Amino acid sequence: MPSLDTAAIRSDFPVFERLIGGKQIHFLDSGASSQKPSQVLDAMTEFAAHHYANVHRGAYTLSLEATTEFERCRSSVARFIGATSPNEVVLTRGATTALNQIAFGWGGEHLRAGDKILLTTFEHHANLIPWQMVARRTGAQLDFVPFNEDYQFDIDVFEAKLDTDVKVVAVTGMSNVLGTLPPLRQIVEQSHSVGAIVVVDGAQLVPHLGVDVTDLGADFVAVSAHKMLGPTGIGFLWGRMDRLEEMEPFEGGGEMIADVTLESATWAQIPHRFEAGTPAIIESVGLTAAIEYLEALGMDAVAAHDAELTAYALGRLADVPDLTVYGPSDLSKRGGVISFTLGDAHPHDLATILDSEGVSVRAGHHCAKPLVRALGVPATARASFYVYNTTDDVDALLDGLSVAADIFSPSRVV
Amino acid sequence: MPSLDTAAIRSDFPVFERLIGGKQIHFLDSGASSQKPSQVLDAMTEFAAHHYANVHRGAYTLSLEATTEFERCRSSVARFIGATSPNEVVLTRGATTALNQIAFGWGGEHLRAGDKILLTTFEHHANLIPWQMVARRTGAQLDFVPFNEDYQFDIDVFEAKLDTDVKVVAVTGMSNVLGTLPPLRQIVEQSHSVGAIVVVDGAQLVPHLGVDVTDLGADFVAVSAHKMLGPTGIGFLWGRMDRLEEMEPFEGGGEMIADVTLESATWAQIPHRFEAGTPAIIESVGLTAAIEYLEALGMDAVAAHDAELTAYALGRLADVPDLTVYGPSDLSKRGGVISFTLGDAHPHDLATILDSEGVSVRAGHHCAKPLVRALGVPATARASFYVYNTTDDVDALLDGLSVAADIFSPSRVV
Amino acid sequence: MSLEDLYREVIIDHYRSPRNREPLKHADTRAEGVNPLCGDEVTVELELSEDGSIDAISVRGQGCSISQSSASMMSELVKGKSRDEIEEVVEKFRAMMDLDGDATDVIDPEKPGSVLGDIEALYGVRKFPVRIKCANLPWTTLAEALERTN
Amino acid sequence: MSLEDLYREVIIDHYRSPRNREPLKHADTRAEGVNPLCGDEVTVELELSEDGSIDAISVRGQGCSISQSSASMMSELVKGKSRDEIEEVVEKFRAMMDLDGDATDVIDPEKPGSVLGDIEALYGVRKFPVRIKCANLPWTTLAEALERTN
Ligand SMILES: Cc1ncc(COP(=O)(O)O)c(C=O)c1O
Ligand SMILES: Cc1ncc(COP(=O)(O)O)c(C=O)c1O
Repeated sequence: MPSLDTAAIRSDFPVFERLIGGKQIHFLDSGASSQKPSQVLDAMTEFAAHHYANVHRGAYTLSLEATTEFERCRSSVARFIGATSPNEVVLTRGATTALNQIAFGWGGEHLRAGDKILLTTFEHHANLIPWQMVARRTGAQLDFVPFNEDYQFDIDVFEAKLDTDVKVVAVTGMSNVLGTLPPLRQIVEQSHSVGAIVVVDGAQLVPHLGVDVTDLGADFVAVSAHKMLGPTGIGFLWGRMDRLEEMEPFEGGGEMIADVTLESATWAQIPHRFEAGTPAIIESVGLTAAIEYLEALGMDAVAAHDAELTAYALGRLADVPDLTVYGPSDLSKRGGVISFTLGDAHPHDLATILDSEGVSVRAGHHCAKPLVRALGVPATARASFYVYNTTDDVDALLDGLSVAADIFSPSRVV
Repeated sequence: MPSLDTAAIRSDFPVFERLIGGKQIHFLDSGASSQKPSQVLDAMTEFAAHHYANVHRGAYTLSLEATTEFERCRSSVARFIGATSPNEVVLTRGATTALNQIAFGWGGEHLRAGDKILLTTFEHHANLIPWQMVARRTGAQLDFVPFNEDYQFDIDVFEAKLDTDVKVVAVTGMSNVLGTLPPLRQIVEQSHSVGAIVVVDGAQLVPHLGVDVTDLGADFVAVSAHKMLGPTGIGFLWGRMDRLEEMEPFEGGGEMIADVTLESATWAQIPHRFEAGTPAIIESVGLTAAIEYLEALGMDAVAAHDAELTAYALGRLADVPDLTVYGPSDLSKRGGVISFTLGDAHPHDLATILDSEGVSVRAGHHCAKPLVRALGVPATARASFYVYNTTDDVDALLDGLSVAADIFSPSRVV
Repeated sequence: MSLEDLYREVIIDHYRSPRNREPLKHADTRAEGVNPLCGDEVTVELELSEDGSIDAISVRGQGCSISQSSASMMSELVKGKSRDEIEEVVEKFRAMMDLDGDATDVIDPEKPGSVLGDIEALYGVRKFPVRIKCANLPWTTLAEALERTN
Repeated sequence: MSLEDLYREVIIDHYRSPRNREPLKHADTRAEGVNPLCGDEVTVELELSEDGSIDAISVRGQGCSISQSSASMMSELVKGKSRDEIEEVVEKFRAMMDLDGDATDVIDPEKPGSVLGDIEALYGVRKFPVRIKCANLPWTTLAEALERTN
């Protein structure tokens, strides 16, 4: 029995009403960003049309309504990720900003020359470049855990590299290229045992498998709304309260202060001190609606649906000649992201050919250049799944790949 | 003849259909954030419903459509502010983030111990606290130009303080508390003559009076969309190309790199190097629509309308006993923001009483604590105008103030 | 007289002529409270007897009529009271301002002032939820001052 | 044969068997081009005669069939040409790829290949605007290499 009623779900997503070049849209790029259900769009429009004002400090009705909605988003996030308090949730521009806030605001304050920051070789640039910048500023050293021969997090190397010099372990919850799911629980436990904090890049993990941050026990988690049916322009950072207390604000401005003189300022309480300026108010309403949509489906069902499609797709892709998949063969160690190449066809060509068949996949380095270089290819094509995808979409992908295989078949060489 | 057809304009703003407590909404808090016309909301919804995908790097149709719309926002901003090229426009989360990017990305790189940063005493915290943070980091000194007896930028003090130690002059284009319009042209000219760059906080200026950045000749300008009929979650930073070249990225992440290895990265071309991560894509469509709406009205007419209402309001407020207005009496030196206090009634009480009469004003320190302290009051109430306001709104404010005056009249003391 | 009228007169009176404002020379405990959202401030100082009852109280601060009248009325209400009595009053005030509850369990709208005295005027603040924090500020500050003696 | 079919065969051929790939021993100028959005790379090296005509050309790189076939076809097209002739070809190619213009001013869809030869196969790329930058990359790199000799 399928985990999700995809027909009902698809009817919530207006994009699927559309035909492009006479063809249905087979959207297989949710790893880059998901489509939006009308529940999310309607909630934002209704709010912006009739209840909008700037939040906080306003003593009038609209402002109170807006503040209530904004804080409801914080509570919804807290509930969705199992935080012990909404105060542990900082609303940010997205996962990238959240990771920069953590790297600069915590790492920039607490790292010293000689300290080590342990990452993986398959991090998204968002969980790599901020640490490179902070390492340069503080004199800390970067080190990396690679993937093993099955594209899994290499736990042996991790254990070998983990020592008391390691102050930060920053790791993706799910690779946006390989689909790899590192063993977070074990990573958290072992990292804490040497006194290192654990930063989880939850940009892929949380939309697809959910998280219980309290149960997981990590120190920080970063997430974007736009990959989980929500709007662009908003995301969140969860931090355990004691870690948030150790973090300095990354941006200065309005709403983040307790007192200000011309020369200096003191910070507001957590989480407000990390939210300088007018926040993404309208977007917060969309994020709440997205969370409610996912909660109604149930994150277990969402994860199971991803897993079913992934298994089906990997099964069919295994039969395509010259096709290489980059990612764990152990299905329990991977999420619904499939990177592949087809013979000597360049992934950009694949994406273009697939697009003319109505299939949307991404091609390139997926903001993980060191990883793609380590794979020994200039780029990969990537198909990724979400709640509105069906085996039809996978079949369309396979049909598109056979068109591509035909165009790039050796027999066509003049 | 009135500058704007406010009846037609008001019909574009769904919020005015609403009654609160049986009363019409007299929204006088556009200085904090403006209401949104249905043109902006509809454009965002239509885009998000049928044309959405992540931008850049996508080789398929939806992604191309989204990228085209996103870059059209950049071009629209460039046209709206008279930039010489869309490449001078960095799309940010808002004015606060833009100012932090400038302070840390330019100031953090180029300021040294002994250098001076010259601000005014009436900056919004967004143009004060980032400079305090950067001063602490670099050893540069802050100095301040006060307002004079008519609440105008004190040009004499400015000239006295401006010397070759001053490397940055960061000044609001229009005070969000006093309405004061500093003489930007003169400030730019004199600052440049000592080799200082000029950063303009355009958060109030640009929505209400517009700007021609090329003509003005400043180095950086920061603006939020939500104060100019646009959505939350987006704003922009304009920089002259040679200054942008001197600026370091403030955040690391995807889309802002040219090449990345595990150890280091090189930056993408300007403006992309300043736009780490997934940007505010849906919001960019709303910002374009907001700009088109304002352009259709004409910024001269918008400014004239603000000025008419301000003159009318100041005229009527002058007759209210015990009412004090904080801001220039010279109407050519001020914009459409009126801060006031009424006798010993606390501004928060005023805001609450006015709200129950349907009038929305803000009360507090307006994120300008040093200024409000300098005014010698704990807070002010503030009414601010925009394209949808009419003299009716001002009349309702005056009616509300007479209710407040009655409640706080000495005769009511038991 | 409606509660709303009561609200207005009593509140303005306590706002203009706050009671118990004189600093205490020999305070046993003190606390400062700030409402970060609006900037209102309240300082509470207490002189306590052996058994913990409040012999003398000083409340000072700045802010809106709600926070400042609440401080003044609170000071009148708790002065001379025993620890148990204070706890009871604090609990009743909390219940009166709790939007999730029904204040009429605590106070009697037909007989305003019969349970908590003047401070029932703040009942009207329930209609302005954004201001409830103002009304509560002196009370949370009092609680903090008392906690410090434990 | 439709232009789209032409696109496919010629492009795959040049992608698989790129012409003029050997590095030049005595290049007078060179330039490297990168498309930051997709990562495609092209290197152009030139040997020029006194009068500025291209005696020898090497194009190498990595990327999609569009950028790499464009490089290969470009190298065939400009080799041996004078500065003026190159300018003319560059201008025609630019016009062919310009979505704001009408490419049929430049090339004749009835007689594919009659104006610019094989490279007219890239006409089909107009249907995929996001890929036009790929087709243009070798050309902008060539322009940069030539500019460096001025
Ligand atoms: C694993 C991972 N981390 C971080 C990010 C960055 O997220 P955003 O671009 O929304 O800030 C992404 C999305 O591209 C991602 O897939
Ligand atoms: C003068 C001024 N500068 C900066 C800001 C900050 O803008 P935002 O909160 O949209 O980032 C504001 C708005 O509150 C303002 O009025």
